[in-house]
Amino acid sequence: MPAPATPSLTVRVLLFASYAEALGFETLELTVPSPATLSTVIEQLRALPGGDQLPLKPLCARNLAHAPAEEAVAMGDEIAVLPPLAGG
Amino acid sequence: MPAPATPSLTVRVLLFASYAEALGFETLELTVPSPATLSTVIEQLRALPGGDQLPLKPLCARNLAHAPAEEAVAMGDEIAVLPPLAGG
Amino acid sequence: MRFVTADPIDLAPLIAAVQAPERGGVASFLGLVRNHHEGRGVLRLDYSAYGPMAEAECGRIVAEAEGRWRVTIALRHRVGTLAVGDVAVAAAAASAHREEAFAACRYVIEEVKRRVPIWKREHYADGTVVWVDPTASLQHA
Amino acid sequence: MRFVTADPIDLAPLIAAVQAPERGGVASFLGLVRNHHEGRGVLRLDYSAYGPMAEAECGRIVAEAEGRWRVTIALRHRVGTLAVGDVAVAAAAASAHREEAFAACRYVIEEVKRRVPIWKREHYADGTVVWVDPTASLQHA
Repeated sequence: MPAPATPSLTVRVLLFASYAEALGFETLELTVPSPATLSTVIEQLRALPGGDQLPLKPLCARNLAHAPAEEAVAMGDEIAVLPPLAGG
Repeated sequence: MPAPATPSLTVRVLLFASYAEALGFETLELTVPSPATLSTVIEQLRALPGGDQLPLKPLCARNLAHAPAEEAVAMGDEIAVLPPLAGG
Repeated sequence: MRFVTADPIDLAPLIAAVQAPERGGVASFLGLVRNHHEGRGVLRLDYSAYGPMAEAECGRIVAEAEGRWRVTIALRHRVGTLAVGDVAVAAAAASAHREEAFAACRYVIEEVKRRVPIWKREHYADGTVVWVDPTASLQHA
Repeated sequence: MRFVTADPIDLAPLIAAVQAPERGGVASFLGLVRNHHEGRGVLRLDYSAYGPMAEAECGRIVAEAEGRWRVTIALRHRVGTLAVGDVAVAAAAASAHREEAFAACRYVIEEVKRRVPIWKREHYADGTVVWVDPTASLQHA
Protein backbone atom coordinates (compact mmCIF):
# COMPACT_ATOMS: atom_id res chain seq x y z
CA MET A 1 0.00 0.00 0.00
CA PRO A 2 1.44 3.47 -0.88
CA ALA A 3 2.04 5.84 2.00
CA PRO A 4 -0.83 8.37 2.32
CA ALA A 5 -0.02 11.69 0.58
CA THR A 6 1.04 14.47 2.94
CA PRO A 7 -2.03 16.68 3.25
CA SER A 8 -1.57 20.08 1.64
CA LEU A 9 -3.52 23.18 0.69
CA THR A 10 -3.17 25.78 -2.02
CA VAL A 11 -3.61 29.51 -1.45
CA ARG A 12 -3.40 32.53 -3.72
CA VAL A 13 -0.64 34.93 -2.65
CA LEU A 14 -0.69 38.62 -3.57
CA LEU A 15 2.33 40.91 -3.27
CA PHE A 16 2.28 44.70 -3.53
CA ALA A 17 4.51 47.70 -4.02
CA SER A 18 8.10 47.13 -2.81
CA TYR A 19 7.45 43.45 -2.01
CA ALA A 20 6.20 42.78 -5.54
CA GLU A 21 9.33 44.46 -6.87
CA ALA A 22 11.59 42.45 -4.54
CA LEU A 23 10.21 39.04 -5.53
CA GLY A 24 9.38 39.98 -9.12
CA PHE A 25 5.74 38.90 -9.11
CA GLU A 26 2.36 40.12 -7.90
CA THR A 27 0.39 36.88 -7.66
CA LEU A 28 1.34 33.25 -7.01
CA GLU A 29 -0.52 30.01 -6.38
CA LEU A 30 1.32 28.51 -3.42
CA THR A 31 0.89 24.98 -2.02
CA VAL A 32 1.86 24.46 1.60
CA PRO A 33 1.63 21.44 3.98
CA SER A 34 -1.66 21.38 5.91
CA PRO A 35 -2.42 22.59 8.55
CA ALA A 36 -0.74 25.94 7.88
CA THR A 37 -0.76 29.46 9.21
CA LEU A 38 0.18 32.76 7.62
CA SER A 39 3.68 32.19 9.06
CA THR A 40 3.96 29.02 6.99
CA VAL A 41 3.14 30.99 3.85
CA ILE A 42 5.66 33.70 4.72
CA GLU A 43 8.40 31.15 5.36
CA GLN A 44 7.89 29.66 1.90
CA LEU A 45 7.86 33.10 0.29
CA ARG A 46 11.08 34.04 2.05
CA ALA A 47 12.76 30.97 0.54
CA LEU A 48 12.07 32.27 -3.00
CA PRO A 49 14.57 34.44 -4.94
CA GLY A 50 14.36 37.94 -3.46
CA GLY A 51 12.34 36.62 -0.56
CA ASP A 52 15.00 37.63 1.93
CA GLN A 53 13.76 41.19 1.42
CA LEU A 54 10.49 40.30 3.14
CA PRO A 55 10.52 40.89 6.89
CA LEU A 56 10.14 37.85 9.16
CA LYS A 57 6.70 39.08 10.21
CA PRO A 58 5.23 41.28 7.49
CA LEU A 59 1.76 42.75 7.72
CA CYS A 60 -0.63 40.16 6.25
CA ALA A 61 -4.24 40.01 5.15
CA ARG A 62 -6.37 36.90 4.68
CA ASN A 63 -9.46 37.19 2.49
CA LEU A 64 -9.46 41.00 2.49
CA ALA A 65 -8.96 41.50 6.25
CA HIS A 66 -5.87 42.07 8.36
CA ALA A 67 -4.79 38.84 10.08
CA PRO A 68 -2.09 37.91 12.61
CA ALA A 69 0.83 35.64 11.63
CA GLU A 70 -0.53 32.75 13.68
CA GLU A 71 -3.90 32.71 11.88
CA ALA A 72 -4.69 29.42 10.14
CA VAL A 73 -5.07 29.44 6.38
CA ALA A 74 -7.49 27.30 4.37
CA MET A 75 -7.62 25.96 0.82
CA GLY A 76 -8.41 28.75 -1.63
CA ASP A 77 -7.63 31.64 0.72
CA GLU A 78 -6.40 34.93 -0.74
CA ILE A 79 -3.30 35.85 1.25
CA ALA A 80 -1.84 39.32 0.80
CA VAL A 81 1.57 40.39 2.07
CA LEU A 82 1.47 44.12 2.73
CA PRO A 83 4.44 46.51 2.76
CA PRO A 84 4.21 49.35 5.31
CA LEU A 85 0.95 51.18 4.52
CA ALA A 86 1.24 54.73 3.25
CA GLY A 87 -2.30 55.85 2.51
CA GLY A 88 -3.80 59.15 3.58
CA MET B 1 -17.90 131.53 43.31
CA PRO B 2 -20.13 128.73 41.85
CA ALA B 3 -19.54 125.20 43.11
CA PRO B 4 -17.36 123.24 40.67
CA ALA B 5 -19.49 121.12 38.28
CA THR B 6 -19.62 117.42 39.18
CA PRO B 7 -17.19 115.78 36.75
CA SER B 8 -18.96 113.61 34.18
CA LEU B 9 -18.25 111.74 30.98
CA THR B 10 -20.31 110.77 27.98
CA VAL B 11 -20.21 107.37 26.30
CA ARG B 12 -22.00 105.88 23.33
CA VAL B 13 -24.12 102.89 24.32
CA LEU B 14 -25.10 100.19 21.83
CA LEU B 15 -27.83 97.63 22.48
CA PHE B 16 -28.50 94.55 20.39
CA ALA B 17 -31.10 91.88 19.72
CA SER B 18 -33.41 91.22 22.70
CA TYR B 19 -31.89 94.07 24.75
CA ALA B 20 -32.57 96.60 21.98
CA GLU B 21 -36.14 95.33 21.84
CA ALA B 22 -36.54 95.56 25.63
CA LEU B 23 -35.38 99.18 25.88
CA GLY B 24 -36.69 100.30 22.51
CA PHE B 25 -33.44 101.72 21.16
CA GLU B 26 -30.16 100.59 19.66
CA THR B 27 -27.88 103.54 20.40
CA LEU B 28 -27.80 106.19 23.11
CA GLU B 29 -25.41 108.94 24.21
CA LEU B 30 -25.22 108.50 27.96
CA THR B 31 -23.61 110.86 30.48
CA VAL B 32 -22.49 109.37 33.78
CA PRO B 33 -20.62 110.81 36.80
CA SER B 34 -16.87 110.40 36.49
CA PRO B 35 -15.04 108.22 37.35
CA ALA B 36 -17.27 105.41 36.09
CA THR B 37 -17.08 101.73 35.28
CA LEU B 38 -19.18 99.54 33.03
CA SER B 39 -21.32 98.80 36.11
CA THR B 40 -22.16 102.51 36.39
CA VAL B 41 -23.38 102.49 32.79
CA ILE B 42 -25.46 99.36 33.35
CA GLU B 43 -27.05 100.82 36.49
CA GLN B 44 -28.20 103.87 34.54
CA LEU B 45 -29.52 101.74 31.68
CA ARG B 46 -31.46 99.56 34.13
CA ALA B 47 -33.21 102.69 35.44
CA LEU B 48 -34.64 103.44 31.97
CA PRO B 49 -38.08 102.16 30.85
CA GLY B 50 -37.68 98.46 30.02
CA GLY B 51 -34.25 98.47 31.68
CA ASP B 52 -35.36 95.94 34.29
CA GLN B 53 -35.12 93.36 31.52
CA LEU B 54 -31.33 93.75 31.47
CA PRO B 55 -29.51 91.38 33.81
CA LEU B 56 -27.56 92.92 36.70
CA LYS B 57 -24.30 91.86 35.06
CA PRO B 58 -24.78 91.54 31.32
CA LEU B 59 -21.97 90.72 28.94
CA CYS B 60 -20.32 94.01 27.95
CA ALA B 61 -17.82 95.23 25.41
CA ARG B 62 -15.81 98.43 25.50
CA ASN B 63 -14.35 99.75 22.27
CA LEU B 64 -14.90 96.47 20.37
CA ALA B 65 -13.47 94.12 23.02
CA HIS B 66 -15.08 92.10 25.81
CA ALA B 67 -14.62 93.85 29.15
CA PRO B 68 -15.47 93.00 32.78
CA ALA B 69 -18.11 95.01 34.73
CA GLU B 70 -15.46 96.68 36.91
CA GLU B 71 -13.54 98.09 33.91
CA ALA B 72 -13.29 101.89 33.91
CA VAL B 73 -14.91 103.79 31.06
CA ALA B 74 -13.61 107.00 29.48
CA MET B 75 -15.12 109.89 27.59
CA GLY B 76 -16.15 108.84 24.08
CA ASP B 77 -16.01 105.08 24.70
CA GLU B 78 -18.28 102.81 22.70
CA ILE B 79 -19.98 100.56 25.23
CA ALA B 80 -21.97 97.58 23.94
CA VAL B 81 -24.36 95.55 26.07
CA LEU B 82 -24.49 92.06 24.61
CA PRO B 83 -27.33 89.55 25.01
CA PRO B 84 -26.25 85.89 25.22
CA LEU B 85 -24.18 85.20 22.12
CA ALA B 86 -25.63 82.74 19.61
CA GLY B 87 -23.21 82.68 16.70
CA GLY B 88 -21.90 79.56 15.06
CA MET C 1 -15.69 92.86 6.20
CA ARG C 2 -13.37 89.90 6.08
CA PHE C 3 -15.02 87.46 8.46
CA VAL C 4 -18.71 88.39 8.60
CA THR C 5 -20.70 88.35 5.39
CA ALA C 6 -24.28 88.57 4.17
CA ASP C 7 -23.43 86.40 1.16
CA PRO C 8 -23.81 82.61 1.06
CA ILE C 9 -20.67 80.87 2.33
CA ASP C 10 -18.84 78.37 0.15
CA LEU C 11 -16.16 76.22 1.75
CA ALA C 12 -14.06 75.68 -1.38
CA PRO C 13 -12.57 79.20 -1.61
CA LEU C 14 -11.75 79.11 2.11
CA ILE C 15 -9.83 75.88 1.63
CA ALA C 16 -8.14 77.30 -1.45
CA ALA C 17 -7.10 80.34 0.57
CA VAL C 18 -5.30 78.32 3.25
CA GLN C 19 -3.81 75.42 1.33
CA ALA C 20 -0.21 75.59 0.19
CA PRO C 21 2.31 73.10 -1.20
CA GLU C 22 3.93 72.60 2.21
CA ARG C 23 0.64 72.10 4.09
CA GLY C 24 -0.59 68.54 3.70
CA GLY C 25 -3.69 68.64 5.84
CA VAL C 26 -6.78 70.84 5.85
CA ALA C 27 -9.36 70.36 8.61
CA SER C 28 -12.60 72.25 8.19
CA PHE C 29 -15.97 72.71 9.83
CA LEU C 30 -19.32 73.86 8.55
CA GLY C 31 -22.12 74.92 10.86
CA LEU C 32 -25.47 74.57 9.11
CA VAL C 33 -28.95 75.81 10.02
CA ARG C 34 -30.81 72.87 11.50
CA ASN C 35 -34.51 72.12 11.13
CA HIS C 36 -35.06 71.77 14.86
CA HIS C 37 -34.13 73.46 18.12
CA GLU C 38 -35.07 71.87 21.42
CA GLY C 39 -37.79 69.83 19.79
CA ARG C 40 -39.35 72.69 17.84
CA GLY C 41 -39.41 72.85 14.05
CA VAL C 42 -37.32 75.70 12.66
CA LEU C 43 -38.33 77.31 9.35
CA ARG C 44 -35.56 79.89 9.04
CA LEU C 45 -33.52 82.26 11.16
CA ASP C 46 -32.10 85.73 11.15
CA TYR C 47 -28.50 86.27 12.22
CA SER C 48 -27.46 89.73 13.29
CA ALA C 49 -24.06 90.94 14.47
CA TYR C 50 -22.32 93.79 16.20
CA GLY C 51 -20.35 94.10 13.00
CA PRO C 52 -17.15 95.95 13.91
CA MET C 53 -16.64 93.95 17.09
CA ALA C 54 -17.49 90.66 15.35
CA GLU C 55 -14.75 91.43 12.81
CA ALA C 56 -12.28 92.34 15.53
CA GLU C 57 -13.09 89.28 17.65
CA CYS C 58 -12.83 86.90 14.68
CA GLY C 59 -9.46 88.46 13.89
CA ARG C 60 -8.27 87.90 17.45
CA ILE C 61 -9.43 84.28 17.40
CA VAL C 62 -7.66 83.56 14.11
CA ALA C 63 -4.48 85.23 15.39
CA GLU C 64 -4.62 83.17 18.59
CA ALA C 65 -5.01 79.93 16.64
CA GLU C 66 -2.21 80.82 14.23
CA GLY C 67 0.01 81.68 17.19
CA ARG C 68 -0.71 78.53 19.13
CA TRP C 69 -0.46 76.00 16.30
CA ARG C 70 1.46 75.83 13.01
CA VAL C 71 -1.64 76.55 10.94
CA THR C 72 -3.19 79.00 8.52
CA ILE C 73 -6.86 79.72 9.18
CA ALA C 74 -9.82 80.91 7.13
CA LEU C 75 -13.09 81.86 8.85
CA ARG C 76 -16.48 83.17 7.69
CA HIS C 77 -19.73 83.80 9.54
CA ARG C 78 -22.92 84.69 7.73
CA VAL C 79 -25.53 87.21 8.83
CA GLY C 80 -29.02 87.91 7.49
CA THR C 81 -31.89 85.50 6.86
CA LEU C 82 -30.85 81.88 6.49
CA ALA C 83 -32.88 78.83 5.52
CA VAL C 84 -32.54 75.29 6.89
CA GLY C 85 -29.35 73.75 5.46
CA ASP C 86 -27.63 77.08 4.79
CA VAL C 87 -24.05 77.47 6.01
CA ALA C 88 -23.95 79.80 9.04
CA VAL C 89 -20.26 79.47 9.82
CA ALA C 90 -17.23 77.91 8.12
CA ALA C 91 -13.66 77.48 9.30
CA ALA C 92 -10.66 75.85 7.64
CA ALA C 93 -7.23 75.16 9.14
CA ALA C 94 -4.31 74.07 6.97
CA SER C 95 -1.10 72.64 8.38
CA ALA C 96 1.77 70.30 7.67
CA HIS C 97 0.56 68.47 10.80
CA ARG C 98 -2.96 67.10 10.77
CA GLU C 99 -3.36 66.99 14.56
CA GLU C 100 -2.69 70.72 14.64
CA ALA C 101 -5.10 71.36 11.79
CA PHE C 102 -7.86 69.56 13.71
CA ALA C 103 -7.04 71.22 17.03
CA ALA C 104 -6.92 74.71 15.53
CA CYS C 105 -10.15 74.26 13.56
CA ARG C 106 -11.93 73.04 16.68
CA TYR C 107 -10.55 75.94 18.72
CA VAL C 108 -11.72 78.52 16.19
CA ILE C 109 -15.28 77.18 16.10
CA GLU C 110 -15.54 76.93 19.89
CA GLU C 111 -14.22 80.47 20.38
CA VAL C 112 -16.51 81.89 17.68
CA LYS C 113 -19.50 80.46 19.55
CA ARG C 114 -18.19 81.70 22.87
CA ARG C 115 -16.95 85.19 21.98
CA VAL C 116 -18.19 86.64 18.69
CA PRO C 117 -21.14 89.07 19.11
CA ILE C 118 -23.71 87.43 16.85
CA TRP C 119 -27.35 86.70 17.68
CA LYS C 120 -30.01 84.63 16.03
CA ARG C 121 -33.76 84.85 15.95
CA GLU C 122 -35.46 81.59 15.10
CA HIS C 123 -38.77 81.38 13.25
CA TYR C 124 -40.60 78.24 14.32
CA ALA C 125 -43.13 76.18 12.44
CA ASP C 126 -45.77 77.16 15.03
CA GLY C 127 -45.42 80.83 14.06
CA THR C 128 -43.43 82.00 17.08
CA VAL C 129 -40.15 83.90 16.81
CA VAL C 130 -37.53 83.68 19.55
CA TRP C 131 -34.08 85.16 20.22
CA VAL C 132 -31.93 82.09 20.85
CA ASP C 133 -30.21 82.00 24.24
CA PRO C 134 -27.66 79.18 24.30
CA THR C 135 -26.96 79.86 27.98
CA ALA C 136 -30.56 78.97 28.85
CA SER C 137 -30.22 75.28 27.94
CA LEU C 138 -27.93 72.64 26.50
CA GLN C 139 -27.03 73.50 22.96
CA HIS C 140 -25.50 71.25 20.36
CA ALA C 141 -23.53 71.56 17.13
CA MET D 1 -15.56 51.28 -6.09
CA ARG D 2 -17.15 53.46 -3.44
CA PHE D 3 -14.15 54.62 -1.40
CA VAL D 4 -11.12 54.30 -3.68
CA THR D 5 -11.10 56.22 -6.94
CA ALA D 6 -8.74 57.18 -9.74
CA ASP D 7 -10.70 60.41 -10.32
CA PRO D 8 -9.86 63.76 -8.69
CA ILE D 9 -11.59 64.15 -5.32
CA ASP D 10 -13.88 67.09 -4.68
CA LEU D 11 -14.98 67.72 -1.09
CA ALA D 12 -18.29 69.42 -1.93
CA PRO D 13 -20.19 66.31 -3.07
CA LEU D 14 -18.95 64.41 -0.01
CA ILE D 15 -20.32 67.12 2.27
CA ALA D 16 -23.56 67.18 0.27
CA ALA D 17 -23.85 63.42 0.71
CA VAL D 18 -23.67 63.54 4.51
CA GLN D 19 -25.47 66.75 5.38
CA ALA D 20 -29.13 66.61 6.38
CA PRO D 21 -31.58 69.07 7.96
CA GLU D 22 -31.13 67.56 11.41
CA ARG D 23 -27.30 67.55 11.24
CA GLY D 24 -25.94 70.98 12.09
CA GLY D 25 -22.22 70.28 11.95
CA VAL D 26 -19.94 68.86 9.28
CA ALA D 27 -16.27 68.28 10.11
CA SER D 28 -14.05 67.37 7.20
CA PHE D 29 -10.44 66.68 6.37
CA LEU D 30 -8.43 66.84 3.18
CA GLY D 31 -5.05 65.20 2.83
CA LEU D 32 -3.06 66.87 0.05
CA VAL D 33 0.14 65.90 -1.73
CA ARG D 34 2.91 67.98 -0.21
CA ASN D 35 5.94 69.35 -2.01
CA HIS D 36 8.38 67.88 0.48
CA HIS D 37 9.02 64.68 2.41
CA GLU D 38 11.74 64.56 5.02
CA GLY D 39 13.48 67.52 3.48
CA ARG D 40 13.39 66.28 -0.09
CA GLY D 41 11.46 68.03 -2.83
CA VAL D 42 8.56 65.95 -4.16
CA LEU D 43 7.47 66.35 -7.80
CA ARG D 44 4.57 63.89 -7.87
CA LEU D 45 3.59 60.51 -6.48
CA ASP D 46 1.86 57.33 -7.49
CA TYR D 47 -0.68 55.81 -5.13
CA SER D 48 -1.53 52.15 -5.58
CA ALA D 49 -3.97 50.02 -3.60
CA TYR D 50 -4.95 46.46 -2.90
CA GLY D 51 -8.32 47.50 -4.28
CA PRO D 52 -10.82 44.97 -2.92
CA MET D 53 -9.32 45.03 0.57
CA ALA D 54 -9.01 48.83 0.56
CA GLU D 55 -12.73 49.04 -0.20
CA ALA D 56 -13.53 46.53 2.53
CA GLU D 57 -11.32 48.21 5.11
CA CYS D 58 -12.71 51.67 4.35
CA GLY D 59 -16.20 50.24 4.75
CA ARG D 60 -15.27 48.77 8.12
CA ILE D 61 -13.76 52.06 9.30
CA VAL D 62 -16.85 54.03 8.27
CA ALA D 63 -19.14 51.50 9.98
CA GLU D 64 -17.05 51.68 13.16
CA ALA D 65 -17.24 55.49 13.23
CA GLU D 66 -20.97 55.50 12.54
CA GLY D 67 -21.48 52.94 15.31
CA ARG D 68 -19.37 54.77 17.85
CA TRP D 69 -20.65 58.34 17.27
CA ARG D 70 -23.95 59.81 16.04
CA VAL D 71 -22.50 60.68 12.64
CA THR D 72 -22.83 60.03 8.94
CA ILE D 73 -19.50 59.63 7.13
CA ALA D 74 -18.24 60.08 3.59
CA LEU D 75 -14.75 58.92 2.64
CA ARG D 76 -12.69 58.85 -0.56
CA HIS D 77 -9.07 57.92 -1.28
CA ARG D 78 -7.46 58.54 -4.61
CA VAL D 79 -5.09 56.23 -6.47
CA GLY D 80 -2.94 56.81 -9.54
CA THR D 81 -0.49 59.62 -10.26
CA LEU D 82 -1.01 62.77 -8.18
CA ALA D 83 0.67 66.16 -8.40
CA VAL D 84 1.62 68.45 -5.53
CA GLY D 85 -1.57 69.98 -4.09
CA ASP D 86 -3.88 67.21 -5.32
CA VAL D 87 -6.31 65.73 -2.81
CA ALA D 88 -5.17 62.24 -1.81
CA VAL D 89 -7.85 61.56 0.81
CA ALA D 90 -11.03 63.28 1.95
CA ALA D 91 -13.37 62.51 4.84
CA ALA D 92 -16.51 64.28 6.03
CA ALA D 93 -18.52 63.60 9.18
CA ALA D 94 -21.95 65.18 9.74
CA SER D 95 -23.69 65.21 13.09
CA ALA D 96 -26.13 67.15 15.25
CA HIS D 97 -23.21 67.34 17.71
CA ARG D 98 -20.06 69.07 16.54
CA GLU D 99 -17.73 67.34 19.04
CA GLU D 100 -18.85 64.00 17.60
CA ALA D 101 -18.38 65.24 14.03
CA PHE D 102 -14.77 66.23 14.84
CA ALA D 103 -14.02 63.03 16.75
CA ALA D 104 -15.42 60.79 14.03
CA CYS D 105 -13.64 62.64 11.21
CA ARG D 106 -10.37 62.40 13.06
CA TYR D 107 -10.88 58.68 13.77
CA VAL D 108 -11.60 57.92 10.13
CA ILE D 109 -8.44 59.66 8.89
CA GLU D 110 -6.24 58.03 11.53
CA GLU D 111 -7.62 54.57 10.79
CA VAL D 112 -7.30 55.04 7.03
CA LYS D 113 -3.61 55.78 7.51
CA ARG D 114 -3.20 52.87 9.90
CA ARG D 115 -5.21 50.15 8.15
CA VAL D 116 -6.08 50.72 4.51
CA PRO D 117 -3.74 48.89 2.08
CA ILE D 118 -2.50 51.78 -0.02
CA TRP D 119 1.10 52.56 -0.98
CA LYS D 120 2.80 55.54 -2.46
CA ARG D 121 5.87 55.97 -4.58
CA GLU D 122 7.37 59.44 -4.42
CA HIS D 123 9.24 61.02 -7.31
CA TYR D 124 11.80 63.46 -5.97
CA ALA D 125 13.28 66.56 -7.56
CA ASP D 126 16.69 64.81 -7.60
CA GLY D 127 15.32 62.11 -9.92
CA THR D 128 15.04 59.31 -7.37
CA VAL D 129 11.86 57.31 -6.81
CA VAL D 130 11.08 55.74 -3.43
CA TRP D 131 8.30 53.64 -1.91
CA VAL D 132 7.29 55.61 1.17
CA ASP D 133 7.60 53.76 4.47
CA PRO D 134 5.92 55.76 7.23
CA THR D 135 7.11 53.24 9.83
CA ALA D 136 10.73 54.11 9.03
CA SER D 137 10.53 57.66 10.41
CA LEU D 138 8.27 60.26 11.91
CA GLN D 139 5.54 61.16 9.48
CA HIS D 140 3.23 64.12 9.56
CA ALA D 141 -0.12 65.22 8.14
